Amino acid sequence: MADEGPTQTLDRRKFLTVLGVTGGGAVALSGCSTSKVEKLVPYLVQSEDQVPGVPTWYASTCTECAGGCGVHVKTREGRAIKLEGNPDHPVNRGKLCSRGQASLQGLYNPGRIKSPMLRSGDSFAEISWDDAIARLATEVNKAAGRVAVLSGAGPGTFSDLLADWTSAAGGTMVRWEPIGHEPIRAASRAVFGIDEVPSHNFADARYIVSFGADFLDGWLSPMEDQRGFAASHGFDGDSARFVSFSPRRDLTGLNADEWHAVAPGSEALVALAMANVIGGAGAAGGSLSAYTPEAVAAQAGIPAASIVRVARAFAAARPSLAVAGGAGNQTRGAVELATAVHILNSVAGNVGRTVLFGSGPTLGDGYEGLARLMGAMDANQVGLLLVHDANPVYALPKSAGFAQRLAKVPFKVCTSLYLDETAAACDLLLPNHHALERWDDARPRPGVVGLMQPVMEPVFQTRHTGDVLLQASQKAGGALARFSAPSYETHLKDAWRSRATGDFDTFWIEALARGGIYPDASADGGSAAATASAPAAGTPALTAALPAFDGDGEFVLAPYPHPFLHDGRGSNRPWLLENPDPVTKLTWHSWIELSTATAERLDIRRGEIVRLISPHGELEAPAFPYPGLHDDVIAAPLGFGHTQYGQFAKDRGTNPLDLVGPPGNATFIPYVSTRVRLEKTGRFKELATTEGNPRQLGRGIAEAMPLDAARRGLTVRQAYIEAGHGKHEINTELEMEAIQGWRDETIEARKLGNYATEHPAWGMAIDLSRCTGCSACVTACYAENNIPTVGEDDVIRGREMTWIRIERYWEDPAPAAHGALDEAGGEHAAEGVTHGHPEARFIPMLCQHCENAPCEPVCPVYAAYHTADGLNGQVYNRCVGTRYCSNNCPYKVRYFNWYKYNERSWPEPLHLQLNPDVTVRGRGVMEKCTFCVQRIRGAQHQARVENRALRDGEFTTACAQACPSDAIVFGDMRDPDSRVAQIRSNPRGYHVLEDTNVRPAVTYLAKVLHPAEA
Amino acid sequence: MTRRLALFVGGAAVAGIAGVMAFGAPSRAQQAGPAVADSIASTYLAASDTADLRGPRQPIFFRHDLHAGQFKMQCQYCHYSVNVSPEPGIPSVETCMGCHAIVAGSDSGGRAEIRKLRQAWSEKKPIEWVRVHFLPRHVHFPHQVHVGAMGPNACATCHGDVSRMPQVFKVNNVNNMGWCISCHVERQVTRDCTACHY
Amino acid sequence: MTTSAPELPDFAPKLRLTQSHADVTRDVVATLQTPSRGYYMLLFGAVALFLVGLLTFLVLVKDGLGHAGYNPPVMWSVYITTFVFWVGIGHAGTLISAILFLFRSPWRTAVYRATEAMTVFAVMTAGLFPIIHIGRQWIFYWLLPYPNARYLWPNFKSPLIWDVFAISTYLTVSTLFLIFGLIPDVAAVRDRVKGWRKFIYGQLSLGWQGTDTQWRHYSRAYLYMAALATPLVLSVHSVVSWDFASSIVPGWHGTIFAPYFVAGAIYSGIGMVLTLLIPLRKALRIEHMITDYHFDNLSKLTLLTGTILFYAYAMEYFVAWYSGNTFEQTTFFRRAFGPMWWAGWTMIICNAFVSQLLWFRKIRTNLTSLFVISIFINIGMWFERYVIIVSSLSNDYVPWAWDNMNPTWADWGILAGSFGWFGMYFLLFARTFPIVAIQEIKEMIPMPRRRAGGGHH
Amino acid sequence: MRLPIPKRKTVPGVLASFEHIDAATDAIRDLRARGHRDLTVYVSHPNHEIEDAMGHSSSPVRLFTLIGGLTGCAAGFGMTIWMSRDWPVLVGGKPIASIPPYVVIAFELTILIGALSTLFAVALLSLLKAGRKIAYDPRFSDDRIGVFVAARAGDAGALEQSLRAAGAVEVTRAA
Repeated sequence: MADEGPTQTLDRRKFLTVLGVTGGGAVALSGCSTSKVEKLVPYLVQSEDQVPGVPTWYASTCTECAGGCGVHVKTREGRAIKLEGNPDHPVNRGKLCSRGQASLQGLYNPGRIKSPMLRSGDSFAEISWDDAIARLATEVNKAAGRVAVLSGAGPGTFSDLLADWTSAAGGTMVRWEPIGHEPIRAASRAVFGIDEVPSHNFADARYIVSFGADFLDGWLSPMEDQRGFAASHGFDGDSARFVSFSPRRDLTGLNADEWHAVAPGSEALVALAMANVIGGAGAAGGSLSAYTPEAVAAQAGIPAASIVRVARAFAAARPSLAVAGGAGNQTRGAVELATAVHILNSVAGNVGRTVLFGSGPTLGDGYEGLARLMGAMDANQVGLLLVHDANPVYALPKSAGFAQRLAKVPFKVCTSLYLDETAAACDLLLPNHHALERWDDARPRPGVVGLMQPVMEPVFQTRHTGDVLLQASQKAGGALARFSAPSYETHLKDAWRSRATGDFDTFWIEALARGGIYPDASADGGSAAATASAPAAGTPALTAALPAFDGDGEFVLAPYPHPFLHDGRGSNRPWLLENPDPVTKLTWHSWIELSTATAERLDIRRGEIVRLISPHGELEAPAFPYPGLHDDVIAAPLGFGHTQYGQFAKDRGTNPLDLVGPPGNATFIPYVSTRVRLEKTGRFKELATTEGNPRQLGRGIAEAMPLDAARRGLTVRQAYIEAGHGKHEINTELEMEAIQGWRDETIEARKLGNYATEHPAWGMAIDLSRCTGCSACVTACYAENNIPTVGEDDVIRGREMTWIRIERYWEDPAPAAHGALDEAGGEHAAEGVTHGHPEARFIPMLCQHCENAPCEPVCPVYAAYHTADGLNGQVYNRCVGTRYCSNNCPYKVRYFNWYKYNERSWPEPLHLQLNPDVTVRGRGVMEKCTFCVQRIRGAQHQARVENRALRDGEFTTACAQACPSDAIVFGDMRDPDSRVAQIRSNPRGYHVLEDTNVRPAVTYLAKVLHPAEA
Repeated sequence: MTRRLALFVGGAAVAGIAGVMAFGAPSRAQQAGPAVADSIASTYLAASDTADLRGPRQPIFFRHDLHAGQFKMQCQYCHYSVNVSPEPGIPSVETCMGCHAIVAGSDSGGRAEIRKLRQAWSEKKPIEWVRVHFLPRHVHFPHQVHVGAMGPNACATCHGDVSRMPQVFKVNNVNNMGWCISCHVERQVTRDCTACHY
Repeated sequence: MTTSAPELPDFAPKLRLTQSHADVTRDVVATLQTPSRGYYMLLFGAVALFLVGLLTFLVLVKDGLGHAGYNPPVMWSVYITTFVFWVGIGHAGTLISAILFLFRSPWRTAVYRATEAMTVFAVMTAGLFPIIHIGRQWIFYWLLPYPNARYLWPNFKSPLIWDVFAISTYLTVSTLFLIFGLIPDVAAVRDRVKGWRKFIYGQLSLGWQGTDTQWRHYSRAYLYMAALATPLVLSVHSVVSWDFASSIVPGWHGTIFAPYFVAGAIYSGIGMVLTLLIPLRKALRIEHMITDYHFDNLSKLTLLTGTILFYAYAMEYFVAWYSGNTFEQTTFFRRAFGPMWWAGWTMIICNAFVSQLLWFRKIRTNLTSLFVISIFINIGMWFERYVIIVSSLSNDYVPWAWDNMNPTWADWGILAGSFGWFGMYFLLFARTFPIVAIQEIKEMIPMPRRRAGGGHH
Repeated sequence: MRLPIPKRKTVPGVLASFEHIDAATDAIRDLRARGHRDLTVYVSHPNHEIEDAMGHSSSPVRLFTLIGGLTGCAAGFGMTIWMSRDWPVLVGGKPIASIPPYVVIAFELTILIGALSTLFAVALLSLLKAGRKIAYDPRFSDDRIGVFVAARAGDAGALEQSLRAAGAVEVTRAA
């Protein structure tokens, strides 16, 4: 599985034809239907790096968000079949989030534009690339200097080329990212005089306070931040404390040790109050005096004592880290909030230690630029608009009126891969290559340049926009004639020559092999480049007050970016739609959240369809009463309600942006700026949720123990007993002895055939103190194991096929979790660590590969059985589908093919993503987690060919590979030196449902509850 | 009097015996047939004759009996990935052209076939061979491991003596699980289901 | 020479054994005459229902089981429910024909043929369900231990394989038992009819003539068959109960299951017997052969088994509480007060409580009330299985996986089809073969004698 | 399918039919006392008095039942244990060949083969007399009792006389 540097050129690869031997794989699991004639299609030219049956890995860069993670693309027979993180890359260290992995479904998306198209009336007509480019050239000339370009923010060689090209064409270019964090940059300007979004070092922070920064839902640099957070907050002898102040408790909030539901918009005040408490160490100290905890507490609606307590602890812990500003609470006061937090950080002396300037992402021109462009469009100053890598028609609030202005532009060109809302409104569609099909690079941050290369033949008749521009330039002539590079590839190489040290070709090959150039990832948890300076804070004018909201509705509407769909760009990928939202566990459709108290008050039940009305529009969606929400707030996810964007996204749910007021003259989009009224419709919708009963009922499934107990190395059971809760017990000592005796006997009676000899014993360990519930493992499993997406209707009937699922339980804060009383008179003993709100426990649940698996003996045909190396094998082609195994599985981790999912889940060309090493299960058979047996066998075969023993960590399961928090470890339990064997001996280790004596191969390490400091 | 009764009994008896026999003698998977049926002494064969030969007719009448038999070429020369990959690998047209850019064939029949090959090369069209041996999709057969474990004449074990086949045909019922199992039992190697099924 | 009236046994008046042998033959053979329009309408209805089931099945085979209301974790529902229901129905027949034969209970003779037929057809129906409910119906035969090229054998540790053996054995034995008992009667019919029917019955009678030799072996063999069928009938539903009891699902994992299920089976079986016989005796005009006395006895059996069920229900709840096992407790609490409370209470009321009405003689002997009760029993026993299966599965160990299911058209379609399939066979049988055992009734009616008295008993 | 049934020749003799059970039994006893061994009695239902009169020993069927049952039991255990060891597959951490669950299979086969061999026995034993064609009357399956005595033409007359005297309501001669 080593990473091979690609050595052949694109024209070599042009001759590659997919080899029929293992091609597709999307064939129903049909007993022995091998009678049909099959063709063997060999390569015409054998390329060195394509061996049939053996994966080839290419290094590339993820373009799904601004993070710029390095990825390794696994290809088989010339098809990309999986994306994994690049272990050497400093940003993500070999990890990859759900969105990054799902870019594969962007590549093979049925909704892609298959060839250039020209508007004819209300529809589009396919045209040839030559005509398309000729047309572009003439239109550019016609527009004569009134050309405008709206492009995504991602900086890189292409972006530069585009900028050049635009200015040469005498036009203006705007780089815009829908969720662009402009407020933070504004604040940086105000406080430090630096126009930059800082990067954050969560790993070193000992105390983290978030004011609505959704850094675990994909904020600035998702993988980096999550990895850092896991490093500091996960228990490893000690763990950092994490407090969250925000109206809504998003996935980040659910991972907080303490959450305060502050009034929307009052976060800035709380931050300033904290700074005030810490004391005017910072230059801004003087102007803080207005913000006393008491005064702020009243406005924010939280106890003053809590502010004081948190502030003191925040100051005491060095370094600490305060973060603010996610789209989910981006009010009109967002800049003030970011400013306040900058001040708080500088007051606590975190700038330069955990808040790092000089290494943050650069995020384009922000909404300001877009607003300017819109003004120009309005004033008919734009003759030709080229939209690249942006979908403003969908991503902006309707009230911003982009669509109307777009209509005023005489000729509109779009290079989108998919027929999205913006593309649908354009005249000429020049579909770009997908990132995995094209040459490109990206500069997510100073010091890191990611390189992209075509890992396979383009799926459709698309063309690299770079090539399109160059060719159009030649046709257009004039000022554009100077763009004379024969192809974008050469242009890119030329652009890189400056970076080359020594011989360019070797440098280039190496860069391709590494997927770019970047500082080597250091071993420690530290993230960003250490070159960060510690600028002194200036004295900004502090005018923080509760921001204004349009409308007179009862509730403040808080649209927030969906962890997977983000601003809606993920909505055309079945993986992301079916993978439940980590917080609500809802799939496939939109919803609105209101606090449980509000729901009770208005007698609104789960799934009841309600109507939200704002001055700017109205929408209907099913209600989801959610305990983690401020009573005055209604939250709704972005990403749904597409009117275009392919079969999966189109007409799915509603878009809260329809209700949001226009940004006006704001320099950013104040998503949380509108009040809404709520009306009941009396109609209901069955929610497509994967949640059964969210309470553990004291069954000890997702266990936890207080920090001090963990520090003293207590086991879960001991911690319980200490806290005065005898753990519920079924087996007495005597019974345990009897069971042991019985076990010894049976083990002897098993030694027959394969079972007589020594084998590895595969096992897994999952650290719940690191798991944030981000669900990247789930997507990885879907990708690795050809798991079908069953769709909304079947999810409603609980038929989702998630081999690994993240269970999210609500726990009332256990007394054991309370810390000692603090000086404020036991104020927080009453409020509990989670401020009286239920504590969330995430636990990944997958097949436990029990030694005494109850599912095995009940199978009449041995389809479920135990392998000699400790796996709980499931033989699809032997399974007759009695489903008894599932009934008898205490963990309920077996999944049944109710329909011919194998025929309907991968509409062309999505089936090209299938992993040829894994059988695609047909209708009527049971399936489940196999511990990625195909990887185990693959590694064993490789070892045999090389005539050596397997090495620990030589391979791992897809979930463990992907986990950004590094919470999952897989390996041979029988090898005492293996990582998994060591982790399993951790005192926090326990087995779910241990009392059933099924002896699982999966060990969980109990979550660690960080008590409120005294 | 009770003739019908007798018939009834007879029926029952026969059925019973049949049943007993069924249990007594489990039918094992059929063993490998004669390795080669029609091997031909003369190298003189025209494409027109292929219809009479065993095995499916191929787009190009490629003579394993000449290449592997007479010229003693190693299987791995064409099936290049057989000892590194689960897939044996089908030679790219480039590989064929490696020789046939020069070698034009000794007899008219051969020349005709080689002309087809060269045409395919110039048209940049891969050749669509008709598949002879294949397993169901839910079976994974790692060639590299078997070749490694079974030594020089590993190939012949399943594919028969290809070097004497003018046109390749299926000698053994390799897509029958019994074929695999009987061999694994003989050699006392694993019979674990997930060795092949996953 | 003088002919004295034959001396009647003491239970004769209850059984109204007043006819002569000739009368018996005549009356029974009379039931085989051309049937009425009502019969044909019933038959048509049954066939129609069967076709509904067949159609549903074909859809399931085409698209997959998804059409049924399965909702994980509820992986078994209506089909297995109906399977157990029909197996249970079967038991009354064998009980009456075999066990009561060993007990020499006189009232069995008139009813046992009908009940035994019911048994065979019920088990035939049940036998379809293991095939219907599996995911890949076309390879159901993989459950049988037959020599194959894969060298594979089934897993005899699996309760489902026990089922395969138990059900097929039960079907074979009870079918042979029925046929065996029929032989002399078929011979009797053969000697009463003409033409092609004579030929058919002739073949079926296997050359029976009632010679002393034949009777000598016959009656012995019949005794042993009964002796074998008795443990069999008790075992079959025990094995079926172990499908559940040998799992670890809370609510299934109970040692009480075997006796509990057997009692329930007999209870439901007799319920079905009542449902069938009450109209049948009228339709076939054999009221003088199947009398109040029979129904009284059947009701007493019902009362007994119903009471055993009552005890079993109570005991389940007691054990759940007493065990202190939180999983069991949750399951049984939700069984009564969870989302499926209505089903739970249907089962308890229909089985435990309704059966208690039979303490009253008036109700026992009033056929209308008896018929109504029998309907309640059928419904109650179907729901018992539904509750045990669905409610237990819907909430077991991991709360996150809990979910409930609602049956769909596909479930109801198959259920209806099973009734059609059963009714079809039963109706055809009732018109083709003596539904009352001629020879055994005759056995109880002494033959005329020349000398008065001198009976041998 | 040809079964080893000998060519069936009609047996000469006298067929008497009775209405009264006691008459029939008396006649049978009388005939046996006078040395007639080859009697065939027809009756429509199992009748103890006739059995007593004929003085049959109890049927050997039970032997078949016993042997069948034991065979079944052995077959059950044999099959299950052999099959699970033929391809050892480990399930649920239980022994490869685990007796308790196999008891069920053994039991079922005991019953099955036991029952089959019982019926087989009946058929087989009845076959022993299948070789001869003996006169019959349909009324025997209704309410008459038939007694057939094999006899050479010479003795037939005397027999008819005695049977009538014994109370036969009808006597015919079969040749």
